[in-house]
Amino acid sequence: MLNAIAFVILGCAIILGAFSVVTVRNVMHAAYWLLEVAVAVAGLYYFMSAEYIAIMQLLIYVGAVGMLVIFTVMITQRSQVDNERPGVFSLFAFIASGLLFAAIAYGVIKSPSLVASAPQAPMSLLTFGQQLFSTNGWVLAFEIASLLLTVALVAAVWWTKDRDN
Amino acid sequence: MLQFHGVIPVIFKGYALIVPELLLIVAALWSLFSDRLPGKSRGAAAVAAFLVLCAGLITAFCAKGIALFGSKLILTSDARFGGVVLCLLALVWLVWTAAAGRGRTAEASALVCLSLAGALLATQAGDLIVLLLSLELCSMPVYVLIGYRHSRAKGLEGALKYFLLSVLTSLFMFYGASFVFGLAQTTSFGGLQTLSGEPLAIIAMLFLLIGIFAKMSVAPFHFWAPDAYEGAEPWVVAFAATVPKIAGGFVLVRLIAVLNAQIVILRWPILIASVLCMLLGSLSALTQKDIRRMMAYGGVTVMGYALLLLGITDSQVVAIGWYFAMFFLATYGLPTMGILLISASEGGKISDLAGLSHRRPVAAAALVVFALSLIGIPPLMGFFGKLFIALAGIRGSLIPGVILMVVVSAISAFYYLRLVKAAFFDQPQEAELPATVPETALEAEAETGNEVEVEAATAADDEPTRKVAWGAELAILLCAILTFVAGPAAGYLMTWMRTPPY
Amino acid sequence: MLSLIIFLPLVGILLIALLPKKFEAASKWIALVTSVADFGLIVWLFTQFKLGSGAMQFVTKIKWIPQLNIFYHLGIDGLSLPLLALSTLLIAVATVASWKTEVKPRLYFSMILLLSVGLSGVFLSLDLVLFYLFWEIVLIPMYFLISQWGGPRRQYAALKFFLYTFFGSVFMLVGIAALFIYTGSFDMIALRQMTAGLGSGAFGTAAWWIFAALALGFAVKIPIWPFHTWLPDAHVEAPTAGSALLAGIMLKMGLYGFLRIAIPILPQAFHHWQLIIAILAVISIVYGAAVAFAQTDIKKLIAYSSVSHMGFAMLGIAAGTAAGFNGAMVVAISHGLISAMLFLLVGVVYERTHTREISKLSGVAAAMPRYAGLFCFASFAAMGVPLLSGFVGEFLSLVGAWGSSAVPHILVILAALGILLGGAYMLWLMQRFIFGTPSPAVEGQPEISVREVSMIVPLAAFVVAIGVYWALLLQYTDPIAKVLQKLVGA
Amino acid sequence: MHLTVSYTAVILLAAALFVIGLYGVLVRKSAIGILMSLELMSMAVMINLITFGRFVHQSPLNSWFFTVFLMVIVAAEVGIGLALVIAIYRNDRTSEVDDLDRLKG
Amino acid sequence: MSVFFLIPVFPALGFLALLFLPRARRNRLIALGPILVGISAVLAVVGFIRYFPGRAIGQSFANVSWTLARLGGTKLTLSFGLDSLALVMLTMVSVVGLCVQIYSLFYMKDDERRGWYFCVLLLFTAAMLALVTSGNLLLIFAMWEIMGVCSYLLIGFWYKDEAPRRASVKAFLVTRAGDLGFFIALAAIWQACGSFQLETIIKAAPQFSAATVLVIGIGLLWAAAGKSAQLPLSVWLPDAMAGPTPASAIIHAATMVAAGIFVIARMMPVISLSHVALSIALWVGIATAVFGAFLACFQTDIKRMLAFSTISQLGLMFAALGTGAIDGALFHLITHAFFKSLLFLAAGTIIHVTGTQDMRKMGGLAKHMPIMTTIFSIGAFALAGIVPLSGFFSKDLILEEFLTHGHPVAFALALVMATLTALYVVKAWFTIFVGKYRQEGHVHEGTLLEIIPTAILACFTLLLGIFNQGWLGCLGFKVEMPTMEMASISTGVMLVGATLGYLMYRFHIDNDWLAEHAPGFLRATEARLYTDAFYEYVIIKPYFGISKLLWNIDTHVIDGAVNGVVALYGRVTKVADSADAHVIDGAVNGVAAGYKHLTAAAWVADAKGIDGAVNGIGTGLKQTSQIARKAQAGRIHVYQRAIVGAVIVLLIIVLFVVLKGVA
Repeated sequence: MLNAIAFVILGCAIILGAFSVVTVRNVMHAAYWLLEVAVAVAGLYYFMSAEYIAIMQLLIYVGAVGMLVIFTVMITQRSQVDNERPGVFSLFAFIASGLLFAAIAYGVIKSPSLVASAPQAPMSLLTFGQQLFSTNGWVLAFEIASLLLTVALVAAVWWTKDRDN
Repeated sequence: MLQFHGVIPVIFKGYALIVPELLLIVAALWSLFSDRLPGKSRGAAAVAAFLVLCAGLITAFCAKGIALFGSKLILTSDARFGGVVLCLLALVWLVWTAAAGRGRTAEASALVCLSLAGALLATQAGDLIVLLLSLELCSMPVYVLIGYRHSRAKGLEGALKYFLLSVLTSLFMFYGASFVFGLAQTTSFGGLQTLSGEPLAIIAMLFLLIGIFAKMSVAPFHFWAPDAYEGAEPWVVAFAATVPKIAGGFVLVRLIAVLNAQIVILRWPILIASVLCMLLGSLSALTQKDIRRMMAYGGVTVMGYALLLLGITDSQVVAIGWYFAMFFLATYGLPTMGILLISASEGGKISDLAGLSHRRPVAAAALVVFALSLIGIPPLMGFFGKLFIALAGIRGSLIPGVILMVVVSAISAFYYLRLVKAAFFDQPQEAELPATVPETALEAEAETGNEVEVEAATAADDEPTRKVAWGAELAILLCAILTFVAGPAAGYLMTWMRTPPY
Repeated sequence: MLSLIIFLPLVGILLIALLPKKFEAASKWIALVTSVADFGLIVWLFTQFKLGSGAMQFVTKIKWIPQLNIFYHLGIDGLSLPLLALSTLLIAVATVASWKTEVKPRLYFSMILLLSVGLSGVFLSLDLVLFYLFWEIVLIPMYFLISQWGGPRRQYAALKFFLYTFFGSVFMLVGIAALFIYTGSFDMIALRQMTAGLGSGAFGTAAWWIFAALALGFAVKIPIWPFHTWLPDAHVEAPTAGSALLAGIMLKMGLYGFLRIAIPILPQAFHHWQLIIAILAVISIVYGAAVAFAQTDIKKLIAYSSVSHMGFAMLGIAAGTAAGFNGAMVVAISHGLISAMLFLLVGVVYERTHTREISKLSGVAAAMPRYAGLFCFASFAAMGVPLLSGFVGEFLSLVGAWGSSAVPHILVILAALGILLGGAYMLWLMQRFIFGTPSPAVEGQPEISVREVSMIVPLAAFVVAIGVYWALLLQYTDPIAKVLQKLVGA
Repeated sequence: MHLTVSYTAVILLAAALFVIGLYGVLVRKSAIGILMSLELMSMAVMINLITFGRFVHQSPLNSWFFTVFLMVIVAAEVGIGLALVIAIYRNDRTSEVDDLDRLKG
Repeated sequence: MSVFFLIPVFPALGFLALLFLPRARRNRLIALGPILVGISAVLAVVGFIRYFPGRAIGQSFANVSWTLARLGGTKLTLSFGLDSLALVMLTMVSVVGLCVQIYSLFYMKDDERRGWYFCVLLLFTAAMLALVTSGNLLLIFAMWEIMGVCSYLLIGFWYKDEAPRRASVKAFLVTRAGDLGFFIALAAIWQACGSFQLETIIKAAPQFSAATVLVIGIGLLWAAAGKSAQLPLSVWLPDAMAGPTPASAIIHAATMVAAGIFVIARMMPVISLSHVALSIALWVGIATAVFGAFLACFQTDIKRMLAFSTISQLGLMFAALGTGAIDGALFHLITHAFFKSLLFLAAGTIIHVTGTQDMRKMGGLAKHMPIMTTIFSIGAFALAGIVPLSGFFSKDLILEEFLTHGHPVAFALALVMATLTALYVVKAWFTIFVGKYRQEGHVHEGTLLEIIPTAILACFTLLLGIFNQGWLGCLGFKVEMPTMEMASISTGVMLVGATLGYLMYRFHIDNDWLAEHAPGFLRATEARLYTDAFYEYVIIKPYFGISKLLWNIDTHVIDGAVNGVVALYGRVTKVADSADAHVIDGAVNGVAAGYKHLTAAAWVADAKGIDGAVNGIGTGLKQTSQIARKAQAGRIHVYQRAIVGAVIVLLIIVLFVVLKGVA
């Protein structure tokens, strides 16, 4: 059951973090804030009794994605000045996002079918694993995911090779 | 309604019906490791072509109305038709690359095979997650292909633009998908039909639609296409402009068929998108000087025609509209690929085509067939596509749309015929014309083998190669023949797709 | 069998395409052999053809696009058989006529064979979409023939020809689509019962403008008076063989359209339009004859004479009586033969003197007596002298028109005046062109060669045969005329 | 579960996160900045999924799968994106998006 | 099928035989002509003797018919029928034809295209013979027009010089103008009784409606007027003299011009049903008779004089038909055929000998060519109507018919015509044969080939005169001797004319005299009372103008209008001549599936209309296309904003639709 207080703290962390990722001038600081948001989200998952997902979140977002981003920022950081370039505040973007949020919020609040269901039985990771690899389950998706990652691998290798005839 | 209820959920122990995808994976792997394997990168493309051919044949003959993987993959007859068309396109592309590919094309053929696998899965997907995954698998390789010559700044810039915009729209799609998943409580298409018409569901479906529109480069979301294609090389664009778009098209039709009940409200965005497509696409293409950009806008216009049909709500005609849209999307692929493959060895600009009829008469003849088919001159399939759209449109009370289509196709005649005009009637600028250019395919045969001048891809823009291998001519000829034959065979193809009678 | 007739020339085109550049000259032999073979098939067809029955024969019906019930539906009857024979004969004659083309002969002869495919397709198809498909196919080779091998202003003429017929065919497509919407079928024969079944009411008013749309498409092709301005330019600028084919057979596609599609399918609508068509026809006759009189270029004169002769055919159709329909069909065939002969003969002189200005040519009889003889024969046939086919067509059309209740007698008298005016410009042409003292351009020109005579003789033979023994043609067209008359119920 | 309404709050939180990410994409000038904003948007989607799985559906199983596979997709995209940025950087020494406007018209 | 139906076949075979031969061999075989016509002449005479007692006109001894085709179910048959009228005409035509053929052997012996001349002459004879025996109106019309073509070819035989060319065109067009009437009559007959057989038409005639009968009557009269050179359409005959004289002899004296009268006679049972038609025939006939005779008096050219005399004689026959009785007209037709062809052939010899056609240059020929003079005199006096000769009897019969059918005015005018005829005959006779020869050079007698045919014709003229009762009476002709007072009136009138003629000759009251005393009058006669002028300025000149006007309309107005419609914009903006513009022009022309290369000058100059129009569309599209391309600014941010903007807009639309509940 969700503990209200935990939700409030984590919510603020996420919103604050996201806001600063977007607005802070120095890209490196933005990366740090991104890590912070990722951790907060992982916490949120934990509280929604999705421990496994929380761990995956930490692994992927903080471990892989975060590190990669920081790594790339360091490589492409030509000079301190570049990072300091002032982020421009665009009115259009703000209004557009606001409208979008309003539309989604309206939809969520008005929707009748999003009613809370009965309390769920605790789900064991075993069924998740079995389902993942049963032919009726998600093995196909798993294979496609693997192909996706191969493509990413090929792309990364190809673009970073020096000789390219 | 697509025959979902009619599908026999055969629990298929074996993997027979996803063998095509497996073959493609094998082809990709072969190309990746082709340095050590015989025939280097060109051999890889040839092997890939052979495997794609087998995949195409398998999909053509054995996939019939079967649900696999717990109905995650539903192989209806129209998905089968889409699969065959996509395999054909990839086959032509691979044969051309095998024959005339310049520089290191191993990675390119690998990526193409993977992208094709993604496309096949997407058209057969019966589950939301599988759909999203396959769409991503289909479009990711294309980011790389666009930026294939990473020494060319324009290529990378195109790739970046394509990447960012495509990821943005995919995220919209994911967000929409999450809500749809939330409301329908299941990810399988069968379950999605229970979606209610409440505002949240509509918004979610709209986001889903926007994602797919971006994949199909439909008008308001097509901005990436012209820049991306201009950055890339024509032979890459040949693939990028056809397979992912057609896969997106088939997915869109399948989604609309699934969400048929609620789609009535979404009819408006579809029609608006269709009108925007037709206007923006044709007008921008009119004054283009680069063939790739022109084909990009051409593609946008074609999507506009197809969307017109999907906007029909008159219950009696709506099912037929889907099948006609699918048929039309399939028919537009071959000519576009043909034109781009021809321009691949001539240089991207229209002016580079000058005097083609003297240098490569076979290619020139093929160009005429492609152009006439895209315009819609009777004997070729473009005409039948447009005829179906006209008839279905009139029947589905979309007469203003049909009139716009006729006007736009008249405008499209302008820029497609400019290619023919350049090929037949303009004199090439530079006086010297290599005498050795084979006059007819037969004489080319007499040339010694198909030695290809391997030319280091210099930083300069892709200047035309003088010596065109017979293999490339053969690929283009194959493409032209398919376009020519598909016209009269329209009826057979439609029955093969099990289109409901009128 | 019928598909073989249509697609045999495609084999020829394939052979020509595979010819290497060195053997380019052989392409004309291939074209000749294919077209003669095609004509042979038609002759065989004549022997197998059952006379007297108005029904379709040798029908082949294969499902093509079942979703829209479009069928690959071919059939032949008394109306299309003579026209088909005429088209294959003219294609063969055109091949012989263009024996000396040096510029891109392979493309030239494949275009002629493609034209033959289109024409046979038009005359044999019984499915509206198939008919429209072949109708458009015919447009492309003719455009290339004019724009590639034509005279000085060929681009403009070719463009005008394309745009006129293109717009005409767009209207026709609208008509066909509308018919489909109301009846759900494209089959010409089935449509006759369907439209009859629908009767008046909603379909009545719609039938009125559907007929107008179809008629406009055909009128541009015939050509009837206000839509004819493309004809003189196209004729003058087309190469000899091209204009012989254009006048010889392509104008008949419009007539065929009326007799096969517009009238039998929409007879009630035809009643509304009967008088207007008759008026336009008579205007075409008199207008064509008058303007021909003022021409200085022989080909333009003959072109305008075609407008006038086609006016007779349209008058026959507008009459709606059996004699009228017979007359229209006979005029179609006889004008095809006669105008092809005239154009080929003008081509002979043009090849020698490279000018068609009447002022520069005179006294041909002195220089080339045999040529003059043939030209006089052709001119007399054009004037409608009895014992030649021209007279049969015009006579039947006029007799038919007089007997029809829809056509006022004053119009028929005006049309008869057209015959006189026809005689006037032909004689005026003969007087200046054939007789008189030889002009410098004509002086010492070689006599007409055997090849050129071999072109004219078959046509002349048919002209005399039809002129003397009317039943040669009427036995085929009369059953059709009877059926049409019953349908129209004039 | 006293805060029954609370899960919609989580959905709204996710929506806010999504919208902020979108704002970031539009505002940020450097390619990496945009990528980071895209990450935010993907996190929003995942929060959405998990919340539905937890509170609306009978069993959270499907949502977990959905989330896992989404993570894979996002990871792949980040991989490609950063490789692209680095490649562009090696060519032009810049990763500022606004300088890349050679292709137009 | 009796052998007599072969009569027209022999000359036709001759025509076909000569037609396909090259010129040299054809010139050698000209003897074929007289032989074949001779055979048919013999057959005709045998036929005449065999069926001598004969039956009334219309009952045919033998006929053969065959179906030409089926027309809307009803059978279209053609047929040949031999009745007494046909027999008489057969003999007349074949005998005259034979004489002309023999004469032509001499006349054309040194012309290098004589083969072609005989070929056409054979065709003409065949056509006339077929027309005479045909029992079907359609076949008659076919032969009718074939003869028109032959007359065109023969008149225009010497095509090198201007006069024959113009005359042949004029002759053919005027006769074809007449044929229109025949066309309309045929159409009316087909509508009325669905067949062209003479028997069925005549049987069904009473049931015809008054309008149909009127149309048929006027149609046939108009056709006959064209063929037999009656007044409105008589202009072509005088000019037709430009052709070779023997051709004129048979065509413009005996047969073709007689065909008109023959057809009216054949169709008399139908025409007589409408009194309007009969009265038209009467008055047109009488007017033409007087007109012809009057003009003949002032002709200096011998052939032209004979031409006008033919016109007046035909006018007389036409008037005779106008009374409703065909016997007088037919009898006069036959006698006229003989003596007029005789006169023409003799005139041919005279012209050949003297080398000129102008009578004023001749004179005193009697002394040099006694035989020809006697032959010519027989013909001339028969024409004038002197007692023992056939001309007198046939003219008297017609005069009686006028009286018996109560046409006194016509009778009086006929007498005037008779006097004028006698006047110009005697005047001509004296100028040619009496006095001294006004030219130098020697005048010799006609050769044998000239004398035999003319002698035969002279015998027939005499024979018909003397034995007309016995010979014609039996063949269904009601012919009786002229009453005494009729004979005396006509002889009296003839004598008056003769003396006047002699006086004019004696005191040289000829054209020169007229020049001083009555120049206006002279000009009028020379201009043939302005009939030619009438056609020239009222019909031909305006027609030239109209056709030029229509052609201008065609090229500028209709074409311009059509191009105008294609041009969406009214005024065409001058297209900026940038490379793009050429691309657009190329593209726009490209719409016509490929287009050699922009031949700018010639093409633009000519096609202001269509080119301007199409450029108009081109400019419009180009400008919109520029705007569309602006959207593609190239920077990513613009694209992203565009996408998000699009999403927002679509969202708003969809929500708006959902809220309003509009499906």
